[in-house]
Amino acid sequence: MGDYKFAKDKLAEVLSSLGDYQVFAPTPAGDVVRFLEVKDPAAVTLESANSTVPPKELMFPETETLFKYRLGDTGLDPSVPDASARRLVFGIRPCDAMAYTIVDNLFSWDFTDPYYLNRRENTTLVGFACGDPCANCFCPSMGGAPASEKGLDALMFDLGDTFYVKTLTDKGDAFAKAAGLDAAGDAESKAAEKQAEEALGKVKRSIDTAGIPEKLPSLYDHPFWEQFSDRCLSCGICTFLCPTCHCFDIQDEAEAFNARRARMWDTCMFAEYTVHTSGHNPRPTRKERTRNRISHKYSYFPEKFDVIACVGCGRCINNCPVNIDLLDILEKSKQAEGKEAKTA
Amino acid sequence: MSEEFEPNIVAFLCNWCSYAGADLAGTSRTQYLPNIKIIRVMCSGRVNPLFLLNALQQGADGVLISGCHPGDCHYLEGNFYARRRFMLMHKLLEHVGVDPGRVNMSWVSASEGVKFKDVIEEVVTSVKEAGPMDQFRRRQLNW
Amino acid sequence: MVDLKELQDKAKEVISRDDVRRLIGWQRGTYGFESAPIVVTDASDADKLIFDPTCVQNPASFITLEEKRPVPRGQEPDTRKVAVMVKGCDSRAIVQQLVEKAYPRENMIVMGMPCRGVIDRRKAAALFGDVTPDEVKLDGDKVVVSLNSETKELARGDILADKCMRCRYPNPLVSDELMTEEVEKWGADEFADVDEFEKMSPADKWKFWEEQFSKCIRCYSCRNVCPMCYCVECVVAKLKPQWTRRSTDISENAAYHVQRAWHLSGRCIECMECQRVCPVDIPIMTLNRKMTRDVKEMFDYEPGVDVEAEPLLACYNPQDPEDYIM
Amino acid sequence: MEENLNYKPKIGVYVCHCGINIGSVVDVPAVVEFASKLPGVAVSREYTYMCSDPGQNLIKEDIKNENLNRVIVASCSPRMHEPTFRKTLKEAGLNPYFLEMANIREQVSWVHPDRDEATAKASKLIEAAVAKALLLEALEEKEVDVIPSCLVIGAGIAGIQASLDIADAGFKVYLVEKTPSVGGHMAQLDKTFPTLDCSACILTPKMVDVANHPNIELMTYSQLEEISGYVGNFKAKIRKKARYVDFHKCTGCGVCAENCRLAGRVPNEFDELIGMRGAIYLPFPQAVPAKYTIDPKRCLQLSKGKCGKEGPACVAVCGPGAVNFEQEDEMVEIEIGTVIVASGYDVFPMEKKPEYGWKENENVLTGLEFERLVSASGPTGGKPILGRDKKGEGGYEPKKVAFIHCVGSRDKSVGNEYCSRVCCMYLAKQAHLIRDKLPDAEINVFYMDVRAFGKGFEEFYDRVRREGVRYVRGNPSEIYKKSGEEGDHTMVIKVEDTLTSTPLEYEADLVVLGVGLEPRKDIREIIDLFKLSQSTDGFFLEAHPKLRPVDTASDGVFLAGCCQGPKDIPDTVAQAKGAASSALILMAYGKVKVEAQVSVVSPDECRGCGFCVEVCPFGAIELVDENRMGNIVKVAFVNEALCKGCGSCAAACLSGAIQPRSFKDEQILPQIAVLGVRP
Repeated sequence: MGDYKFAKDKLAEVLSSLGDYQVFAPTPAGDVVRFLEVKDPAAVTLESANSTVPPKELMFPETETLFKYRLGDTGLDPSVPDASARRLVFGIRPCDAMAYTIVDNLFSWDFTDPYYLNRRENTTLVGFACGDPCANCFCPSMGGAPASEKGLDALMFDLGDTFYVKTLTDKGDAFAKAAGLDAAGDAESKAAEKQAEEALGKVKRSIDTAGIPEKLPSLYDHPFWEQFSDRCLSCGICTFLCPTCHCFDIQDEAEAFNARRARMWDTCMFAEYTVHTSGHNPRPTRKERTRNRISHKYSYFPEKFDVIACVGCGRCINNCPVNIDLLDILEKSKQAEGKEAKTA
Repeated sequence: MSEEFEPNIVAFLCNWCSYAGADLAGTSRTQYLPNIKIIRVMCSGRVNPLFLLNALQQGADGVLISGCHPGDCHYLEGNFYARRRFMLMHKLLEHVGVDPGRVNMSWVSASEGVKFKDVIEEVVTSVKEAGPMDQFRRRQLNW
Repeated sequence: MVDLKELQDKAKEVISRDDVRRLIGWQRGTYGFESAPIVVTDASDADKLIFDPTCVQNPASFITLEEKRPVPRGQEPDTRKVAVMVKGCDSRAIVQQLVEKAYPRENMIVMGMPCRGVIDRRKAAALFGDVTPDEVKLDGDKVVVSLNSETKELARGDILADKCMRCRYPNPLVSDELMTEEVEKWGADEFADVDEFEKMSPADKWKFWEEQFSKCIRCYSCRNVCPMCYCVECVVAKLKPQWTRRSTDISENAAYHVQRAWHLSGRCIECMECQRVCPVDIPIMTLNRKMTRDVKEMFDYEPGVDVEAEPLLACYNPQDPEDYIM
Repeated sequence: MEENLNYKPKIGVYVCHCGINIGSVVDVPAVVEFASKLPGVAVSREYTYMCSDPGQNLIKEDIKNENLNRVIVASCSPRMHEPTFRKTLKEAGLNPYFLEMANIREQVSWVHPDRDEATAKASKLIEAAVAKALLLEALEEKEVDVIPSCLVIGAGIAGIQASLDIADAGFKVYLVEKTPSVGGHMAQLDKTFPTLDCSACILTPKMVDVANHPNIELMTYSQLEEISGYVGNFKAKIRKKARYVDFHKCTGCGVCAENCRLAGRVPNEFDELIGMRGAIYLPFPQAVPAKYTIDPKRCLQLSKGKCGKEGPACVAVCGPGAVNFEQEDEMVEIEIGTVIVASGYDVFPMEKKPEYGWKENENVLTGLEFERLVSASGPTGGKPILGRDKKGEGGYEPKKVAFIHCVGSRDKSVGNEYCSRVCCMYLAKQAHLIRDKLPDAEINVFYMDVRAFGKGFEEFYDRVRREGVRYVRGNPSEIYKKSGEEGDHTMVIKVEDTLTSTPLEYEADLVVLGVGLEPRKDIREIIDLFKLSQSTDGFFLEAHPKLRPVDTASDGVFLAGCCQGPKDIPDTVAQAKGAASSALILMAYGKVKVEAQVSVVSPDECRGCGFCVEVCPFGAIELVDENRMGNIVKVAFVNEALCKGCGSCAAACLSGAIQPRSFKDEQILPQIAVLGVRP
C-alpha cells in the first residue's frame, strides 16, 4: 500500500494507460453526469460533486440478461453473460464505494448472486475524496466521510495541480503500477489529511441515527408519515438514484418465439411493486410505500445485516421534485410518539 | 447492404372496406409486392395508434392503416376518429425522427382492388427509401 | 403580492369547514429554490402555507395522486370536498380533469392564485449554485433573491421558468375565489421552439432523442407528476398485454416516451411539471409542445381551457385534415 | 374465459390447397411442416378443399380424437368461409370462436406468383394466426327476445301498407302520423300514372282498414319524441297533440267547421294552400279518422283567448259537446320490438328557384298544387279554374298550358343532383288530364329527357304525345308575365330548344312545375332519434344499396317509401312490404342474435373518463357506479345488445380497460410481434 501522485494535466494519459482494464469514470451524458466506460479520456470530468446516477449500476445494472431460451423448447441455454472483464472505476466518491460494501450483504446472503459478485470481484475501485461536500451530504452521520476509505482500493485527493493517490489494497497497487504513477511524499499525504479534515467540517447536514432502527417499527401506523407521503409522487427517483437501493424485478421477454429472462431495477415506491396476483395490494397507498422505503433502509436492513442501508450521499434529497427530505423524515420520526413495535 | 433491402410492412385493414378491397385484389389476380403483412380488424377506428409504435419496435420497417373512405364507415364514424388519431401519431413519430415515409394511411373501399395494389406499391417504395427501421427495434435478444 | 396572513387565515377558514377534507397548497421547502407541496388536513397547519415564486409544483397533481383507500365494511367513504390552490397554469389541469370526469366540480373548492411566474430550479442553480435562498419575490419586472443577507435583482427571464415567459393564462381559468386581484397577461406563444426543432432532419431529430431517451432511468416521475396521468393502471405498467417492457434500453425508453406524449396529445395543459421533475434532464416538453402546436393547428383545439369542451380524440370534424392519407 | 385458461392450447392447423388455387403457388407441404413445429400446435394437415364436407370432417375428427381446443384454417379470406368453419367447430362441440383463419389465397397465392415468397408469407401468416390463437377466448352467442310489436312512423301509403301487412300477420302495430289524418301525399293526388285509376279510390279503403284493424293502434296528430333500447326491445315516447276536440265524442258531422268564424279563411295545407278551411277543420272529406281538429295557431279562442261576443260558435253548435279548449298534449309510452320509418318526403321548395315566378304568379303551380286543382275533392271540385275570388266564384279556364320537367331535380345549382323518378310521369299524366278536361287547350311540355322506365310508362308517354301534347326539349330559363295589364294572364316562357338549338318563346296562362322530391325538412328529428345516417342526396341511407335496401345501420329499424329516396307508388308499396317482412322475420322468430364479438370492460382498470362513451357510434356504452372497495366510482358499461364490436372504444381508451372480444390488444399484439419481425 503506497503513496502516489500524478499531475492534473496527465489525467487523460493516466486513463489511457489503463489498457487492460475496462475503465469507467464520471462522464457528462447530456447534462447529467454518469459513470460511463471511458472511450475518450478527455470527456471524463472530475469537477462535479457526484454523479447523478450512482455507480451502483456498474455492479447492478438497470437491466441485465440472466439467460436466453426458446419458447416451446424444454432445454434452455443458461449462458450467463460474461462478467469476467477486469474493470476499474475511476473517481468514485467514498460514499458510493461504501454503498457497495452495504449492498454486498444482500447479494451474498442466502443466495450468492454470481452476476453482481463476479463484477465486484473483478473491479478495482479508485476513489476520489470530496473537497467540498454538497448541501445535502451527511456521510459522517452514516459512518462515512468525505475521504472515507471504506470499500476502496485506492483514494485520490485533488491537491490543486496534482492528484495524490493513496493505494489501500493490492488491487490499488496494481492500478498504480499499470498507470505508472510517481511516488508521493509526506507533503502530499499531509495536505490530503488536512483537506480531509476541512472537508469533514464543511458537511452541513447530519442526523443522529441512535435509536432510529429500534423506533421505526413502533411508528408503523403513525400518521406522521402522511405529511410526507401526501406529496409523494410514488416515482422511482429516490430509490433508483440511491446507491444502496437494490430491489429488482425479473421478467421474461420474448420476440416471436425467442426469449430471455432479464432482471431490472424495481422500486418499492411503485404502486405495482407489491400487487399480488389476486389484485390485492398490501401497500395500497403512498403512505405504506414511504414508510417502507425509510423503514427498510433504517430498520429492516440493519436488523438483518447490522448496517443502515444509507451512506448519506444526499441524492434522494437533491433530486426529489416535491422536496421530501430524508433527514426531515428521520427527525420527525424521532419526535413522533411510537406505539409498541410491529414488524413489516 | 449487399442485396437490396426488402422492407417488412405491417398493415391494419378494416374488415368491411380495405380488407375486402384486398380480397378483391386477390380475386382479380392483381399482383402486388409481398412485403406487406395484413392484420384484420373490424374497423380502422379499432387501430390503437400504439400498435404502430409496437410494430416498429417489433422490427417492422413501416406500417399502413387502411379504412373505408370518410362517410363510408360500416360503423358510421370509426374512420373519422382513426383519421384524427393517425394524423397526430404521424406527426409525433416524425418529431422523434421516424421517417414520415414509414407511417402510411389510406382509404380503400371494397371495390378498389386496384387502388389497394397502388397503395401497396407506394408504401413499399416510401419505406424502401426510408431504409431499415432500427430506431425502435427491440435489441434485448441480440448480444 | 399576496398577504400571507390573509391567505393562511382564508385557508384556516376553508379547512375548518365540516364539508372540507383536505387543502392542497405550498409550504417552504427545506432547501433549494423550490417550495414543497403540502396537504393541510388540520387548521393548525394552515400557517405553513406560502405563495411566492418558489411555488412551482402543480397542486392539481395531488388531487389525482391521492389513492382511494379501501373502505372497511360498514363505514362510509369520506366524500367531503378537497380545496386546492392553483396558479393559472395549474387551473388548466383542473379544467381538463373536469373535462375527463375525474371528479364532480362540486367536490372541489378551487382557490385561485393569480401568478406572475415561478422559478426554474435549474436556472437558479446555474446562477447561485447549491444554495437555499432566504426569500424570493417578484418586484415589478425584477425577481429579487435574498441570499444570506444579500439581495440580488434579476430579469424575470433569467430565472423564471420558460413556461412563465410565454404564459397566456396567468389568472386561474376556474376558481371559486381569487386570493389576490387578477394580474395582467403578458405572454404570447408562437411555438418558435417547435418550429426551430422541426428544422432538423429526421436523422438529426433521432440523434437528439436517442441521446435523451438513453438517459432515461424509467423512474416514471414525469408520468406520476402529470395531473392528466391518473389511469388506474398505466399501459406502460400493464403485463397483459405488455406494451412496454421494463427493461431500460433505447427501444423501450423511446417507446415509453412516445406513448406518454401520445396519451397526452390534446390533453397536455403545459404545466411542464414532467420536464421539471426529470432527474436526468430529458426535455420532455419538446414532445408535448409539438403535440400542443399541431393539435391547435390541425384541429383548432386547446385542452384545459373549456370545461364544456369534448375531449379532442373522442370527437371529430368531418372536415378534419388528412393530407398524408392516400 | 375459463375454457382457455384451464388447459394448455392444443392447436390444429389446416392448410387448404383450394384445388390448385393455393397449391399451385404455395408449397403447402412445406407450410404444413413449418406449422407443425410452432408452439402449441398438435396437428398440422393439408387438404384439397378444407371447406368441403370431407375437409370439415377432417377437422371435426381431430377435434374429437386429439382434443384440439384451437383451430387454424389457412385457406381463403375469412370474409368467405369464417362462418363455415365456425359452424364446423360448433358441430364438433368446440366453441366457434376458437377459430382463426390465415388468408393464404386472396392475400398470397392469388397475388404473389413467386413460389418462395408466397410460401414464406403463407408461413408467416399462419405463425401469426397461431400466436393469436393461443389467446383466443370462448364467446357466447346470446339471443334476446323480440317484443312482438312494431312502431310505424308516418301514415302515407308506405306506412299504411307496412302496418296492414304486419297487422294481418297478427302482430301489434303502432302507427304514428304527424298530421290529423292518414293518407300522406297519395291522398292529395287525383289520378295515378300510368293506369289513371283514382288515387282516393284505391287509397281510401286502406285508410279505413288501418283505422279499424284490431291490431293497429292509430295515433294521428302525434309525434315520436324519444326512443331508447335496441333491436327487439325499444321504448318509445309519443306525444299525442291536443286536438281540442274530444276524439270519442266527435261524430265528424262538421257543423262546427261550417260555423267557425274563420271558415274558408285559413289556407288548407292538404290543398297545398290553394284551398281554404276553418280554424276547426277536417283536412279533407275522406280524412281518417273523421275527427275534427282545432288549429291552435289560427283559432281565435286559443290564440287570442276570445272568439266573438258570444264565444266560440263551435262549442255552441256541437251537439255532443266535443270541443274542449282545456285539452292538453298527452304522452304515451310504448314498448316495441321493431321500427319502420316511413316518414316520406317534401316537394321541392320553389323559393329555391325564383326565376319561374311561382311566388308572385298565381298562374304558376307546382305539380302537387295542380293535383289539388284538378282533384274532385279539391277546392274547384276538379274543374281546372284559375283566378277565382275569395268566395271561390268567377275565374277562367286556361287556354295554353305549359308543363316543365326537372324543377329542383338533376339540378346542381339547387343542390339536387338526383332524379326524382316521378316527375316525368306525373307531368305526362297531368298533361293528359288537361287534355281530357280542356280538349282545345294548347299543351306544351318542356323536358330535358323523358324517363319512362316503368311498367306501362313508355306506352302512356306515347299515348299522351298522340293526344296532341307537344314535348319541347329544353328547360326554360325564365317565365314572366307578358303584360302588366289587368285580366291578361298570359305568361312568356323563354326556352332554348336543345334539339334545334334555337331560342324560343312560348305563351301560357297556366304553368305547371314538375317539382322534384326532397328529404323532409324535419328529417333531422328522426336522424337524431335513431342515429340514422343520410346518403349524399340527403335521404336516409340504407344498410346496403343492393342487398339490404330496407335495413338501416341500426338493427331493427327499417325504411319504407320516399324517406329512403324518390319512388312512385308501386315501388313504395313494394318497399313497404319488404320492410314489413323484415320486421316480421324478427317478430315471427321472436328472438334475435346479438353480436358475440362485443366490447367488454374490465371495471378495475377503468378510470371513468368516458372517452369510450363519446366515440361509440351506437350509444352502447354508459358510465355506471361501481363499488371499488367501498368507494363509489364511475366506470364504463357496455350494453351488449347495442354494441357492434367495431372497437373504436378500445382505441380511445388510454388504459386499455375496454376491449372488443376477438380483437383485444392482447390478441393483436402477438400478431404484430410475429409479422413485425423482418424475414
